[in-house]
Amino acid sequence: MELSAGDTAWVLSASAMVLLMTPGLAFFYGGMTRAKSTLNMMMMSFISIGIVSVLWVIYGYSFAFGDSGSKWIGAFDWSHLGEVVNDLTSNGAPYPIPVLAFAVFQLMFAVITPALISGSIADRTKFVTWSVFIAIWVTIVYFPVAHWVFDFGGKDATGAGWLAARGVLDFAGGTAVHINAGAAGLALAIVLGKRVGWRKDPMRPHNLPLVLIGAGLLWFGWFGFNAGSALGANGTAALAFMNTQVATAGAVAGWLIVERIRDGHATSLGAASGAVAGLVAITPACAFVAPWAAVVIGFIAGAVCATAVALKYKFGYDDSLDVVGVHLVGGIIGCLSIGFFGTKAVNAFGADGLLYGGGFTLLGKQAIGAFSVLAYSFVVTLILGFILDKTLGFRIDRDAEIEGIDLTEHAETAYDFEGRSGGSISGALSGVRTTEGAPA
Amino acid sequence: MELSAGDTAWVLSASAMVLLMTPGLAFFYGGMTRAKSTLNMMMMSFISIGIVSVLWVIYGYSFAFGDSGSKWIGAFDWSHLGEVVNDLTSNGAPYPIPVLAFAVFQLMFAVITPALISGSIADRTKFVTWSVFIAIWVTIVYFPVAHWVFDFGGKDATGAGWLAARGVLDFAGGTAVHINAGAAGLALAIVLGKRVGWRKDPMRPHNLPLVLIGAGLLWFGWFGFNAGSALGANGTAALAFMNTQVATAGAVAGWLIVERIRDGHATSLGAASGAVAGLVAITPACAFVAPWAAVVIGFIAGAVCATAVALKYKFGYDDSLDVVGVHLVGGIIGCLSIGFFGTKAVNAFGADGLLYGGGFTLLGKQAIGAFSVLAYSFVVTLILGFILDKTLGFRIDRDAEIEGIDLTEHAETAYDFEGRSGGSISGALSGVRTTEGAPA
Amino acid sequence: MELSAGDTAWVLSASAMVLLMTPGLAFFYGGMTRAKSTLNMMMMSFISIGIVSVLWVIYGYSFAFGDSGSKWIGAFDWSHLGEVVNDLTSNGAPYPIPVLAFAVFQLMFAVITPALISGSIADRTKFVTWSVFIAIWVTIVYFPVAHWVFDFGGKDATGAGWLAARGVLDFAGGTAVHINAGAAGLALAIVLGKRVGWRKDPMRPHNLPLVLIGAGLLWFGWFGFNAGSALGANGTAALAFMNTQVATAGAVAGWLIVERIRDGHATSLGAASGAVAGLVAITPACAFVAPWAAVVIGFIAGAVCATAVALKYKFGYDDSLDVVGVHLVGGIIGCLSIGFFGTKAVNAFGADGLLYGGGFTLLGKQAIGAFSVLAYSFVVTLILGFILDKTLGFRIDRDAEIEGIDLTEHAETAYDFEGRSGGSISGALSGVRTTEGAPA
Amino acid sequence: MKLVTAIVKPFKLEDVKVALEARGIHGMTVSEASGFGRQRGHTEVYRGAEYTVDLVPKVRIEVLIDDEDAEAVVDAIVAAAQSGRIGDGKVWVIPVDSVTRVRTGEKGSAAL
Amino acid sequence: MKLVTAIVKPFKLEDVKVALEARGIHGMTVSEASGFGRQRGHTEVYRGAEYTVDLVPKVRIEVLIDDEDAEAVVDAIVAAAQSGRIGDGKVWVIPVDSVTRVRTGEKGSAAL
Amino acid sequence: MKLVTAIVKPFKLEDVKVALEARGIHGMTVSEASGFGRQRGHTEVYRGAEYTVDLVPKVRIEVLIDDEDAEAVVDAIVAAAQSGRIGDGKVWVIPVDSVTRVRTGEKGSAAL
Ligand SMILES: Nc1ncnc2c1ncn2[C@@H]1O[C@H](COP(=O)(O)OP(=O)(O)O)[C@@H](O)[C@H]1O
Ligand SMILES: Nc1ncnc2c1ncn2[C@@H]1O[C@H](COP(=O)(O)OP(=O)(O)O)[C@@H](O)[C@H]1O
Ligand SMILES: Nc1ncnc2c1ncn2[C@@H]1O[C@H](COP(=O)(O)OP(=O)(O)O)[C@@H](O)[C@H]1O
Repeated sequence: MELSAGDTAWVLSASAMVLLMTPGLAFFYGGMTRAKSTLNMMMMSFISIGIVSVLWVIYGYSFAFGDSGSKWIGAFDWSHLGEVVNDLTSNGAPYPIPVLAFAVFQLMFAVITPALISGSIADRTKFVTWSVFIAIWVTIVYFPVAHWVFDFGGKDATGAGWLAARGVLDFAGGTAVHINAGAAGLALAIVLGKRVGWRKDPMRPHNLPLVLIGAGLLWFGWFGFNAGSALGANGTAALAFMNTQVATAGAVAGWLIVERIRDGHATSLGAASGAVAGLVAITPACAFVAPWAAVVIGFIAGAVCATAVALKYKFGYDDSLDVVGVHLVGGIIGCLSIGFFGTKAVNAFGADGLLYGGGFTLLGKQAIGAFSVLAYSFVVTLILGFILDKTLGFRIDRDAEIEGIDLTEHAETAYDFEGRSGGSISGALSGVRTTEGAPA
Repeated sequence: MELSAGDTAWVLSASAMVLLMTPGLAFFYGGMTRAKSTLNMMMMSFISIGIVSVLWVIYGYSFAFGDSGSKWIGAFDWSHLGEVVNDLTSNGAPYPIPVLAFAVFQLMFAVITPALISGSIADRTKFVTWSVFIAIWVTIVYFPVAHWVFDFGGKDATGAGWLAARGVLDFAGGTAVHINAGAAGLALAIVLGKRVGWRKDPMRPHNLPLVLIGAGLLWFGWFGFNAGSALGANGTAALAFMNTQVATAGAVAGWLIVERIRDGHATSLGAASGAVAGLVAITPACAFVAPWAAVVIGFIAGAVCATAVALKYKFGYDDSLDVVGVHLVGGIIGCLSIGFFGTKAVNAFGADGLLYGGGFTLLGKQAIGAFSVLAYSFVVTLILGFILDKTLGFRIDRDAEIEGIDLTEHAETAYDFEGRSGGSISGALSGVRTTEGAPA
Repeated sequence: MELSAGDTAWVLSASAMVLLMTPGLAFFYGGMTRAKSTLNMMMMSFISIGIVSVLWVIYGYSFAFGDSGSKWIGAFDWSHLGEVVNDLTSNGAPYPIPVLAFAVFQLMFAVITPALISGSIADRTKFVTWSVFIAIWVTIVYFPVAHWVFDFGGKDATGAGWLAARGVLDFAGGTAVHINAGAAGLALAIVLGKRVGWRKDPMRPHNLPLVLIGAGLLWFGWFGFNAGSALGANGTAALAFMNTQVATAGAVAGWLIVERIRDGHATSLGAASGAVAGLVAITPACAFVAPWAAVVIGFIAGAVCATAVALKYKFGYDDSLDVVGVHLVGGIIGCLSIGFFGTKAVNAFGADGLLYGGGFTLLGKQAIGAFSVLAYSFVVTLILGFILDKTLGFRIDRDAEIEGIDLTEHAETAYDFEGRSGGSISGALSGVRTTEGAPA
Repeated sequence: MKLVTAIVKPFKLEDVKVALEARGIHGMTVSEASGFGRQRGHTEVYRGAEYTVDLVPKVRIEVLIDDEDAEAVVDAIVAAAQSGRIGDGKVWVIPVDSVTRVRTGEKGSAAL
Repeated sequence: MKLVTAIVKPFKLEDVKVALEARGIHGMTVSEASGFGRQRGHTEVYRGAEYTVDLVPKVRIEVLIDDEDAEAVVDAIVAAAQSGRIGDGKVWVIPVDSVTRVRTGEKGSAAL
Repeated sequence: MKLVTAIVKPFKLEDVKVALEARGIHGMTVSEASGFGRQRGHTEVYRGAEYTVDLVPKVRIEVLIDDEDAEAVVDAIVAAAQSGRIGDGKVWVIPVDSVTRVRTGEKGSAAL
């Protein structure tokens, strides 16, 4: 197959956009915490980029997409990313793009998934343990699940993932990314327990413009995530793009209408949250449904997630930034929605859902996809979480939590506006660690 | 026509970039308000994405680009966005890109135009009325005007918009977007009246870094807006891209030099404002003039707009964030500039202006384009505004305005830095609306 | 050669991404200063976009890439950017893209390089002098050096730059951009001298979320910088993209590990700084080494730069935001690393380094490239800096520095959170400069 | 010497300043404060969780003044800051032993 | 009349407020402050440069009160704000000449 | 007991702190304030609209101290904070009825 520069251009652009989602997520989450823990929140995302990218080169890509012949996992060897580049136009079959373009696009998915989890355990997580957690979690949860869902068997179509082979439709990662992260987030919220002062102290977002910056970048990057998953610049990509936009719009409307009716006010946090809920829900469905259906799916996701974020108060787990209410619930809505709205009319590689005369077959497959990933991720994460908690310790101590995790884990504070004009009351330089010399 | 993956890749990338402009605008505007109304300001942009995208699927695309045979408006039916996707490579004739790619690119224009208006009525607008306003305004103003300017008649070249058919040159929306929004902004500023304390209280930007974040994202996204309007990755796009960059640079210089001479200081708000003024002015002209002319157009726009922002003090309307001074004035400068600097030498589809021996013909057409859109938008918006004011009420009450619209319309405040380290004096959790349970 | 829409699409996308790097840098730097000088810091970047873009149209492009037959500099004439657009598909030989696409891509490099320098002279630089400095510096330093490194001689391969002709490998600008800016930064830090209170007053970053926003945008844009330097959407671009991602990840890990061991804490400033160090180091090498080597190069750059930022305390120059420690040191590491890890196995246009049996030849060339640019830039900048200091004055006076440069140079302050809800204690409107009228 | 401290609504600060200047008082120190009293605070809602903020923003104004002027200053502040709505604030007077101007070391009335 | 000023740890503010309300005191003024004392501050590190911040965040609470209630108020605050750890803060009492309610011009106890 | 309150320029805080520590005083409370007085404020310009900010940033330092040390403390602060420029600030002394340490309930000098 000859290399298509057009397809490659789009996949490269899309990859860059997806990379930006992880910082975007850091801002979205970071603005939602209290001012004393915003840096830690953002660091949980940034370190994911660091760790997962390195593992990807070593064995991650191979675990997920290596030719193993197995439907459970790719190859257990090193990623060969040093070799596959030999042929500069070596294609990621069956797509006419360089295999490294495919590998880097997929890497961005592997990076953001653990970052998504971090929202459920804000303000209280030991940074070192979190780093170790990411490394193990992507290895035993994300890489295999990505194989299940995203590996269609390569050139010879053997070794496709079991969900992909079964015909579960998940265009851009509703299962592998969102349900996966949401279920893991629930597990960790249980392992770490509630924050000091939960349901008593004000834990309101400290910087809503930062939340909106994050939401804006996420929305932008998500076009790469969803439309980029076409792995080419074609009609499927355009469909995925349009659906991403209009589902998200529908979800903003859905969330705000619920808020307006229930609370009397439509909020900016609601708009941002609705957008993310819509983006999550349309992710698996974006290339399998018509635009009008995308609006409906988005609207439902917005309205349902606006309500689902209260589940934590009912069941008593402190999912601090609503990873469950948004990503798990939104991901399930999206996966199942294909069972209703899916239609071959818009995508020959899709399938007909309930509304298009396809009966319950597709819905059944989608349910299997959603709940098997949910169950696997939840159980494995719960066990891993408990083990790390007993060994390294997963939670900082109470005093540190009250003083603020930014200070105790990172020796930083996010803001110093005191020196706005003129002097400052913010301390003095007392030493330079990087050199022997004391300050002059 | 066969699908071009390269052209499609560029239009998809450009569409994502244009989407990002609306959050960018939200930050640009949001940083310029006082801290107590920044969320409302940003919400006025975010809700535009929500409402316009949904309408686009239902009838918006059809109103603007439907095959009606009319030069005033597209078809009065539903947008068929569920059908046009059937053929995955269905092309938006005469461009070798999927029609959905064209539809989503144009959607982003429809989204940002009403958002631009919001700057003129900062700090005092009822959010529900604003939402209703957007829905009606895009329907009776934006969709028709987009048809006038951007519809070249499709496959059979019938039903081109009357301005397009007349040879008015507007590459990326100087009329349909900027003059349109600027005129509407003026009308609404008149309808809503002045803010409490105008010309007395300090109404300075509360967060200039946020303004610059917005300006940076706008600049970035505008390459999609302008160069994407080539609807392909070709020499025209490259010309539009270069002109966008250098006109904007010229405008930054123009604005700052005026400030430096007049006020003694070049400001960061001036740099950001100059950039936007330059981007506005080059928008219609970007593919019709040579790069040296783009610098000149940008410089003029920067210098003139730096002065025009004071018109409101002279005429006594509170155009809070200078939608008139920047978008209306900048848009007019840009449209007319083509009458001077336009040349077929750079674009065979363009026309020669005064400086290239084209006489006054082109300038005349450009003036017709600019002022007909100005007049239509101003009059219709004024009437619509007054009707909404008498029925739903368009302005919040005086006390709410003083206390801050974020609190009264959205039940939120933008920042809470008090919990920077240690405790906080910012209240207590008093209830959870989403569930029956009171806090523990 | 026929125009490739796919390659053009990628170069246009990449150009937009690189433009965004300069605002990104503004935020990265702006967040690191004290609150009283953040606007000035950001303005130093924004004005670079303004000035350099205008000069590029007039003579910059010609100086760097004009057909002169000289290996030292391009043509001494005007840039013809008004003429080269005549043929809309006129190609930038030997690449099948419009020459304006090449010209605008290269412009973005010229814009960011002087902006990088500004970090070394934070809080104390006269804005007018800085503007003059940029104009002269790009003319006598950047444009020639870009010719040395990036000009491969055009259609007829005559007049290639002397470093390019010598086989110095610098894929995306380790020498021309980073070493160049780093050396100039060192020179200016010496010219301007230390800030009032250096090594005594707290000069901590006032807004770390802003620093991270900057780092995120830089990372995103850098994919355009590095992978865009392939000037096409192909396997080389994909390799450069992958290497950019994994080297940066490695550098984040490297910096944080050093911090953790040395200071006991991994910091968010460290993560952001590590990312930038990794991006700098991989810039010259990104298309010449295998991904595993990219990880190693990144890791080394992160760890070494984390230590190198202390050099200033040892040698006593106030390189305020570590342009030397990050860009100069990182750039040198990157350039030399090709001498070790370079391999034709990944890129036929590359060369084999020490580890691939190439011996010391390549390493020698790389050293020549790195140190000749370093020396030229340092010496010329030092002389230019001293001349400007003696004539225009390069530094604001002591009182202005203490009061805050934002106020004294730009008549602005970055933040006003006082009006958060209810009133404000932040002054009154006292006049409108743009009109005769006093406030009502 | 007396220290007059006033807690007033933030948007009244400008009026108080003008009123004091009209009485020939050209020095004061201002800071931000939050008040708790009869005036109700407000409610914010984030993702359905309702927060009650019962502290309302106030401005604190402090004026050092000669004993004989204290009452007049209090009256001037009260007149300027009054809106008649709950939450207008309080003004109180405290005896001061001594005042020194840092710049010159002057004491007493001369230091004002 | 007395002015009771308390410097306490920020997270104790809510407890103090509750304690005062329990004693029938429904007015107070709160502001942010930083304390320097026995309680150690903290260290921050930016690119290897170590900053010592020896001021720790505190909240200042001011309550105007009738003379006879002053002692009881002090005791109530101390009881509520005490954590037993260094840095719990100080409470002091100052004599006040007069208090005026801005809204009504009422003076003395009636102004509280 | 006395309460010494000083309004000084922010960049003098460190010097004052050092001067007080040199006199064996290890406790104080600091907060942000804005001053209005002889020292002129500054002008900001946004899109040609000129704002006069006549409040200048200051730092307020409060020190509780035994009666006999008050004067010396005032002198120490004045010496440390003096730059000789307009706007150096004021220091004043107020009588205090009682001081209590929250942690222990100790009163009087023992509470300092
Ligand atoms: N006992 C008090 N001690 C100190 N400050 C008080 C006291 N009571 C009220 N205040 C301050 O005065 C402000 C106004 O008081 P409030 O009771 O709300 O209204 P009003 O004074 O109009 O009756 C409060 O916000 C608070 O800052
Ligand atoms: N002499 C003083 N004058 C004014 N405030 C003081 C004084 N000493 C302590 N403080 C305040 O009281 C707080 C607690 O004092 P500290 O010595 O740390 O602990 P403790 O009161 O438990 O002994 C300080 O942070 C400071 O705000
Ligand atoms: N009468 C006053 N009451 C309270 N604070 C005052 C008074 N006069 C001045 N100040 C404070 O002292 C500061 C310095 O006063 P200013 O008149 O500017 O200079 P100087 O004290 O050097 O004559 C002011 O900014 C203000 O904070």
